[in-house]
Order: sequence, then structure tokens, then C-alpha cells
Amino acid sequence: MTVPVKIDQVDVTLGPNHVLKRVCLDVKAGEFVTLLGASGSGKSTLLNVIAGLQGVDSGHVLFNGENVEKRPPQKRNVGVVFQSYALFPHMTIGENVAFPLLAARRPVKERRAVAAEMLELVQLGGMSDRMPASLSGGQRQRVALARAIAAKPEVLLLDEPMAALDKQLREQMQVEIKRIQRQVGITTIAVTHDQTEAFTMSDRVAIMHEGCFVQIDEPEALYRRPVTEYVAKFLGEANLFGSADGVLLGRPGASGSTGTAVIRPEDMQPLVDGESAQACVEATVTLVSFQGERFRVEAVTPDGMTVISTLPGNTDMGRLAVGSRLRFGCRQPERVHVIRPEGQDAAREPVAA
Amino acid sequence: MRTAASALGFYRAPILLVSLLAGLMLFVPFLVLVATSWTSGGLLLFPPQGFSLRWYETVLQDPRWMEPFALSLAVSAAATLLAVIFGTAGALAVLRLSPRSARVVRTLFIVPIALPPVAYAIGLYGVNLQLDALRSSFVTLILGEALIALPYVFVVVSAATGRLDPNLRKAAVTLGAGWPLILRRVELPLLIPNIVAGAVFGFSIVFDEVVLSVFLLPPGVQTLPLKMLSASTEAFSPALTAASTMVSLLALIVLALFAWLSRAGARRMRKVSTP
Amino acid sequence: MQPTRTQTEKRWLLWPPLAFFAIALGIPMAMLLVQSFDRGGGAFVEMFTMSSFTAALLRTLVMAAVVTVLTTLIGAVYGLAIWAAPRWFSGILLAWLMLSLWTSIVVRTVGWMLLEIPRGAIYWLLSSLGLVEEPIELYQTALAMYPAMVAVMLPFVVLPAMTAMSSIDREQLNAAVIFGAGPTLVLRSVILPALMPALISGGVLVFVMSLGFYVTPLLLGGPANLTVSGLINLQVNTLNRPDLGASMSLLLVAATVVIYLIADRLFKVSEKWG
Amino acid sequence: MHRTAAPGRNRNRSLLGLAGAAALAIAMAGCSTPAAEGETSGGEVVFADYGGPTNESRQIAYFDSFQDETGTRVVSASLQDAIMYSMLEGEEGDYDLIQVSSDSLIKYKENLAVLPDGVPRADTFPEEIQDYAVGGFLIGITQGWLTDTFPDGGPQDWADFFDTEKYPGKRAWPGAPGSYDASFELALLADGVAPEDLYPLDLDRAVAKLDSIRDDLVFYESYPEVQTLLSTGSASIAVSVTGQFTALMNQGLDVTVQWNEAFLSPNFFVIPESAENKEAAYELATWLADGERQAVFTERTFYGPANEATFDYLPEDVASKLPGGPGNDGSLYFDEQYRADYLEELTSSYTEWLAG
Repeated sequence: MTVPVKIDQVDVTLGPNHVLKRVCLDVKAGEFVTLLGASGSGKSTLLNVIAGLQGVDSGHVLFNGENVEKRPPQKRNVGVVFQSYALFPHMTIGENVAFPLLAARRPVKERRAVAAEMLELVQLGGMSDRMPASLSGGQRQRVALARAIAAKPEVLLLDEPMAALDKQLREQMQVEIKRIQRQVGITTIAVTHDQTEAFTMSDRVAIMHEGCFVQIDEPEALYRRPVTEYVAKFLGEANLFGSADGVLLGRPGASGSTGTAVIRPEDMQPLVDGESAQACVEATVTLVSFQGERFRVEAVTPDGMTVISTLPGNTDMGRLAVGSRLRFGCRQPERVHVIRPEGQDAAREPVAA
Repeated sequence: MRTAASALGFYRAPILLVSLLAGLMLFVPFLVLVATSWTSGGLLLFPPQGFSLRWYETVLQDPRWMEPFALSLAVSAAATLLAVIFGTAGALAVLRLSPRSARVVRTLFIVPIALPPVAYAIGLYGVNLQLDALRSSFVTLILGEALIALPYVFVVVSAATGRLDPNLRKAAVTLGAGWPLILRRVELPLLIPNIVAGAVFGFSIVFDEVVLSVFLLPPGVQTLPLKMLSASTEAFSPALTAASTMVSLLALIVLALFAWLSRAGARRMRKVSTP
Repeated sequence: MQPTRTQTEKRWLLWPPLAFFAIALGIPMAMLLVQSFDRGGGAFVEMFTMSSFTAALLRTLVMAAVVTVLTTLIGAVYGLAIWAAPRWFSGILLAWLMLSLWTSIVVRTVGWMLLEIPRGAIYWLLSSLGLVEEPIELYQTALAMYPAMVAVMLPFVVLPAMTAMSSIDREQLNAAVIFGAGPTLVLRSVILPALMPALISGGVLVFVMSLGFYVTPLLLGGPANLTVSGLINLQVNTLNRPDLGASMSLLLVAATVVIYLIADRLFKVSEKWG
Repeated sequence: MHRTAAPGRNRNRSLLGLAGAAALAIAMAGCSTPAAEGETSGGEVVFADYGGPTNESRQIAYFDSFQDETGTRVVSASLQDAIMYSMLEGEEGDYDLIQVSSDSLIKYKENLAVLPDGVPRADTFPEEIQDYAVGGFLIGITQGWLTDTFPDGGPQDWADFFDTEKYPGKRAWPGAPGSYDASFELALLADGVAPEDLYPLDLDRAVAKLDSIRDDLVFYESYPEVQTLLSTGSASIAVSVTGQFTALMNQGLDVTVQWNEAFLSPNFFVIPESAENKEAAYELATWLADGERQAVFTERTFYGPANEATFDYLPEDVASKLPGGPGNDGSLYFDEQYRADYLEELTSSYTEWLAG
């Protein structure tokens, strides 16, 4: 069974720290939402609140419309994958996966069957008798995942699930987790500080900063239309131009308005002579680095502003040597996103709706 | 080991030398005792007069030695068991307390180590005097010995509870396990090596405890240390050192066997786990 | 963690041991108090007018202090040696420790006596080597008593010292050596800091436990080494003054516990053990 | 954490086993004294002495036959002074018969059972003791040495004992706190006090005399150490109960025991008024008073017998080695009344001197 989860005005103070400030979040049944934020943003605390490992000072947690914030973790019917996986080192893989069914006092036969089924699901079939210590990091994570969903929980919680894996494995597992989540169709809330991870796995991403949600949206929307400079900078690189910088030329509806223009590096292109574009600036190339599938170019305008541009890896870079002076600009006007100062922005969906 | 050796440099030789001398302090009296026990004469003497194992035979055939040995095993086992139960419970409880009360409780659990045996025995004896029913039982003796063994168990088990990964508990909780299940299936199994070590330590202390036995045993029975004490105050026979040698060697053999078994067990586990 | 849950856990994990303490420790201590007032409570005053008691008290404290210092120093070296010795040698050192832990203290004291008496095992060895002719004057001197007491207490320093040593990070050591730290610097900056807490808690323990010594100092050090425990035994067993024995016991218990608590406060002994 | 990965399955069973053992142990703790082998219907009597060979000898000389004939089991307890004193003071306790010295008997007379008529008395003991003394024996405290040590004859009296010039070597001496034995008496004798003028003891003078020899003493905490000290040659002379010398002789060593100025003191069993099995104790008292059985005990222990009649059953070479035996003249008796009255003073003076 899969249920919607609602976080309603949850407030948590730990010692002197106001960790969660009346946060709200709606997760639809079967949806995968990732809480993304720097360390200390409160995302892990919120995950603990949902799991029941952390009590709330005020506010509500609702599973399927039902208040659960007073329920102990045992009664919440959640599955959690911990950052360290927290596999029981003295139990076999099979025993680990069957543990939630043992806790639910299910008969041995069922326990075995479910453990086998779950291990099959995470592609560890036949490994049931191995000990956790003999597994690789990725295998351990699969076991942790299998254990978390073995008892068919209503909500799956993933706490930095990839932190202990190396890069390649991480990418593989991100896809893998997404696949399993789809297959099981379980409402999932993950926590991470890795943008790629959040984008790859999630239906929606919630950006947290200092105990508040800054923006909750689908990955692409977040990336294209950040509501604050913090979000813009947090999700990859961005060229941020204030209205005072005089670059917002020719953008429809921009005249007379204040705000910050956000142009992603891949939209900030070197222009050929005479070509017109949005947000044109003249800058001197200071650094060119080849990153495989793309080039990254850094340039500085005469008044000291840095411009970042990325170009496909197969571009002819003859023109772009360090020291050359060029014009940069955005060819597609719709790719210039303007962040309005607070109070002026009506178009964005309200934070923490 | 190489690092340890080289890091100490020129200090290593003197350190080993001093430890060797200190080790002699532990070992030489034992050697002397063993030597006296194989005498063929009847006096407890060093050097021994001739060689024979007659005193070993005497001890093994004499119920006056074997019965106290059996009683000591039973009393120490019972006391150690109580100490293990309460000591382990205490070590687990401390994990769940606020830091401040944890401090107080931890101190309380260790304080009995400082209890002067004579004073404690006299106090327990007072209890026996008040309650006739206790006087002819082993209740006060076992309770007292358990209290003496408790700090050892507590200390050794606490060392392991401190290393328990708190996430295991959290994981178990979110998987629906109540605390009794967590205790039984997660925490206790992980603590087993330390519980066993603590039990062995506590047992060794209690098994050699004599002062409480002096005051608290019912008439007509003796524990082994008490038998040894009375053997050394009434007649100095090589039976005393023969008995003591056998106990020490038995303990060593059991410990070695135990270590060997657990290592073999671990090896077998590894074999099973790695394809 | 959910506070409501831990309450039941505490009830089952904390209260049974506390109840056990109340019974096994509280009641006997109460009985000591009752016994000490057996003859009207004068015993508390009387014991301080007894020169034998005050002398024994002082003697016991000094003896415990000496044993503590010796045991801690030797135990530190022993623990270090187990850590740094070749495998076979540390195996022997450990076996000796276990052997001694599993030999009755009564019998061990007899062993020391057989060694130290004027024509005992030491004399036998030395005279076989032609080093001495006269019986040796060792038995019933301070020199005869301290090694035996140190040997009894040694495990209580060596065991925590071993634990502390095993917790030293090999990489930290490697780093120190690679950065050119000589043995002295390694000892001072890596090993001692790791060892110190263990030595302090072990030492405190040895001190309070040494306050209970009785037979060993009396037999090996001579009758002049009567300790408080010995005096208590005398009151109860020879003089038939259980009230005096009980009040001395109470004082000894109180002193031991207070010393332990102070040390605990100062050095956080229990935390290091727990 | 991973190193603790251990097999999980067997553990449950062994834990169960542990729990079972616990239950068993606690059940055992709850029940009383373990039942003896071959218990008979006739009840029991608890006999408190110091264990060891003496107790073994009693078992052979008296208890085995007593148990067979009467069906009453004799439980030998290891005597605990604290229990003894509380019973001597009239309180409840476990013991039916307690081994005591004469001074204790005198001190605690009013709480002791008087032997009923028909129980034979110990006729070698002083009159005032006889009504309470069960199964007594005479211990001697004196000096002894390996005969080889002094080829020209050893010390003849206590003055000789204190003469370290003439008789060199360490003297083994009682060193347990409170164990003053005959120490003050023999110091005073050595200092020239006549035996009949000993009491009341001049403690200052005795202590001064003891001080003069202190450096030549080697102290023992329990009597059997005497055997080791003498047989190794660590001490050349020992002051001790004579049983220790006998034990050395039994090991084939040639020991000279100086009976001249030896102190003799009766030890025996008393029945506290609060004893639970008094009738059985009286029965045992009669059994113990028999001369023939005492002879068996005496031959094994070389303690002096309580009955003159015992000598009829003893060979001459045994009799001559006994305290109070024929030819062992010159022995002295303590003033037990004085020692009972001044018990505390004597103990504390001696303890203080020891601790000095």
C-alpha cells in the first residue's frame, strides 16, 4: 500500500538550534521526493521526524491523512535506508532482510520466502546466507534497501543513500533505486546533498536551507527557474546578473523591473560578430578546461564580473584561447530567468504550500 | 606489530626487559608452588624432595578437596550469572539515560570494586544473623559474590555498548522491532563476546574470593579458597599447592580452548561468508 | 528517540540492577550501622582513641599509595610490552597474567613465602650459584611485601592499558614516524596520551582495592604491617568486638567510596571504564 | 563491529542453556545445606573446629563409629570466630559443639550448657572446667628445633631461648594479630621471674624483654608455617604448639621438643545454651570421653589426652611425646582465670607490640 505524506507546520528545536521552522511538505502517493540541502539545513532531522526517530515540538505528520507524529517508529510502517546501511553485522543477509517480518511475528516460512523475493528484487538472489561483512558497498546498500521494503511499508525513507559509494557505483545505484521504487510504487522521501543524485532519482526535489524549504519543484523547473539566488547557485553553476549590471537588455517585460537574471552556463554562449542575443557582455577568457563531454570557459568582463559558459565537447575551440576577448550572450530569450525580489514574484508557486 | 616495535625504538629493549622482570614476579611464585606440589615427601618445601604425583592423586581422590571445588564452581557460577544479568542490564540502561544520570549510575555500578571484602562480609553476616532462614543457605554468599563480580562484568560490557552503532537500533526500530526484540536479537548478540569476557573476569574474581566464604557459608561446607585457607592454617601439606596448580592449569586450559574455539568459529564463519 | 519508549526500557533494564544494589549493598551496609551501635554507639569514638587504629589507618593509606605507584608504573610498562613485543613474547606475558589471575591469592602468598624465607627458594638459587652463604634477610621486610602486592594488582592496570594501546591508530603512529618523530617524541606525543587515562583509572582502582589488603602484607611484610582490614578481623575474630569491627568497617567503606568518588570527579574514572 | 560477526544459530540454544543453569543455581541457592551422603534418620550435630588433620583424626577416632552406632550425623564446620562469639554470648547460631580454649570457657561460662550427670568428665583438667569440657585435649606451647641444629644440646629454658649468642639463628614466633599464646609468660620467665610469681603479668617488663629479641624473630601467621621455617632452616628454633613438632617428626625429621617450662593448656568443646541439638551433643560428649577412642585420636595428633585412662591404651614412645605425658616434667599451666579476665588487655598489648 502506498500513501500520501503530509508535513504540516513541523517545528523542531534541538538544544539551542531551531532546526526545523514550521516546514510544510506534500508528497503524493507513490511519489519520489528528495530533500536537498547543505549539511545543517535540517533535511536529516525532517527525515527522522517522518521516521519517528525524532519528536516534533509542534506541527503534524500525516500518513494518508492520519496524524502519526505521536506514533513510535515501530508503528509507523516506514522503511528506512541509513547512510551507513546499519545492517546487523551478526545476521546473514537473509536474516537482515527478514528482520521486519520477525518483528511483525510472521512465521518462519513467510520470512524466508519474502527475504528471497526481496533479494531477488535487488538482484542479490542466492546470497541469503552470506554475512554483511563479506559484501561490497553496493551490495550492502541493496540489502539495506531490500530490508527496508521487505515488510511492505507505506513510506520509504532514504538517508543519504549514496554517500558511502564511489562515483560510478553511485550513478548505477541511483538508476537502480529509481527502478525499484517505480516497481514497488512506494512513496519515497530521500535526503541528499548531491544535486545530480536528487535530480536523477526524484519526481520532485525540495531544497532546504536553514530549516526552511526554499523551493519545491520538479528537477528541471528547479534548475531553470530557481526562486532565489541560493537555489540558483546551489543547483550547479549559474551566471547571475543583477539589474544594475546592465545586461538585461531587450528582454520582454524586463524594462524598469528589478531582480537578478539567471543564465545557466550552457545558455551563455560566445557570440559571433554582430549576432544579437540576450544579456550580452564583453569578456576576456581567463580559463578553459576540458571536462569530457563539454568545455568550460571562464571569462572576466572589464568591470570584474565572471562569466561562465559551457560548450559541447566537440566544439572547435580555436577562437576561445585564453586571453581572447569575446562577446557572450544568451541566444534564447526564454532561457533568461529573472528572480524577482520578494513580494514582487507572483508567478512562482508559493514555497511550502 | 612492526609499527609498534619501530615506533618505540631504543625504548623497546628496556621496556621488554622490565616487563620480563615484572612477569617473573607473576610467574616465579607459581613455579615455586608447582615445584613444591610434586614432592614425594610430606612437607611443603622448596626445593621439593624427589618427584612424585602422589599429592595430585591425593587431592583428586579426596572428597575434602573435590567437594569444595564443586561447590566453588556452583557458587561462582550462580554469582557470575547474577552479575552478568544485572551488569549487562546496567550497561544497557546507561546507554539510555541522560548523560548526567548515566554518570551517577555508572559510578554506582563500579563502586563495589572498591568495597573492602572484610567490611562487606561483616555486613552480610549481620544480615544472616537477623534472618535465620538465610544462615543455612547460600543466598547471602551468592548475592555478595554477585555484587563483587558485577563491576567487572559491567566494565567489560560497557566497553562494548559504547561501541554499538546507534544506527542499528534506529534501523531496528523503524523496521518495527520493540525494545525486547532489539535487546534479544540485535544488542545482546553483538555484546556476547564482551559479556563472555566479563563473565570470565568476574568468575575468576569470585572463584578466588575467600573472605565472604569465611563468614557466610553454612556449616559443614567449604568453598575451594576457604578449603585452601584452612589447609594453610591447619597443616601445610603439598596437597594445597597440588590443588592450586590443578585449578590454575585447568583455568588456563579452559581459557585457551575457549580462545581456540572462538577463533576456529570465526574462521569457519569467514569460509562460509566468502564464496 | 521517543521518550515514551525508553521509560519501559529503563524500568526493565535499570530498576532490576538498582533493586539488586539496594538488597546486596544497602542492607549489609545498614546492618553494619546497626552492629556498630550495638554497644551504644561509643565504638565510633572509641576507635579514634585507639592508637592501633589510627596507626593502621595511616599505614594502610601509605601502603596503598606505594602499591598504586609501583603497580601503575610497572603495569604501564607491561602493557606497553604486550603491545610492542614479538607475538610469542606478548603471548607469554599474557599467559603469565592469566596464570596469576587464576591462582588463589592465599596460595600465591604461600608461594611468595616459600621464595622469601631466609632459606627459601631465592636463597636456594643464589647459594647454588655460590652468591650467598648466609640466609638472606628479605622475608618480612617492605621489599618482600610490595612485589607480592603489586603482582596481585597488576592485572587491574595492565588490562585497561592493553585496551588503550590497542586503540592507538596505527596510521597516526606511521605518520609520527614518517614525520621524523624519534621514539621519545612518539612516546610523549602519541603513546602516553593514549595510555594516561587508562593508567589513571587503573591506578585509582588499585588504590581503593589496596585499602582492603590484609594477609599478604602481614605474612610477607611482618606483623608490623597490620592494616585496617586486619584490625577489623582482629576486633571481630579475636577480641569479640563486632561493634568496633562494624564501625571500622563502615569507616573503611566510607573512606574507600569517598576516595573513589573524588577520583571519579577529578579523573572521570568511571567514564573511562564504562 | 564486523569482527563480532559470529554464528547466530547455536547461540540461542546456548543462551537457553545459560538460563537453565541460572534457574538451577538459584534454586540451589535457595535450599539449605546440601544433603549429606547416606543421611540417616537420627538427626545431626554440628561440630565446629579448625578442620585439617585434627578434624580428620576426630572423624576416624570418634565420628565414624558414632554415626554408625547412633545414626546421628556429625557435621564438621570450619569454626568461624564471629559465630562462635555470638553463641558464647547467648545468641543463636549454627554450632552445637564449639572448640574453645580455657580462658574463653571461663569468660563465657554462664551461656554454656552444663554436662548432665552420666556424661564422664575429663579428669586431667582443672575442676572448674570439667563440667563444661567435652572431648578435650591438652595442647602444649613450647620451643622445639631440628636436633641437628644444636649438636651439643639445645636451649634448656626460656632464658636460653633469648640467648642469641649461644643459640644463633632466627626464632619462629607467632605473628598473627592477637595471637599472644604464651609470649608474655615466657618473656618474663626468660627475664628471671619465677613461675609462681608470673601472675599478674608485668606487661611492660615482658614487652621490654620481647623487644630485646625482636630482630631475631621470624613471624608466622599460622602454625603450619613453623614446619616450613624449621625444615628449611630458615628458623633454628620455633615457639609453637607442640602439634607442629609432632607433624615434623611424622615426616621423619629429628625434632627436639623442650618440655621444660612448656605451657600446657586444655582445649575442648563446649555446648552453648543456644545450641539446637543439645541432646545429641551430650550423647557425642559421652562418646568422646572414652579413653580407648581418645587413644586413637592421641596417637594421630599427639595432643595430650583429657583422661588419665587414655594412657592405658598408648604405647610408651607415644606417651613420652605428649603434653602431660610421663617424663615430660617441668611443664607449667597458665592462670586461665587471669587470662580470661585480661583477654582484651593482653590481646591489644601484644598486637601493639607486634605492630610496633
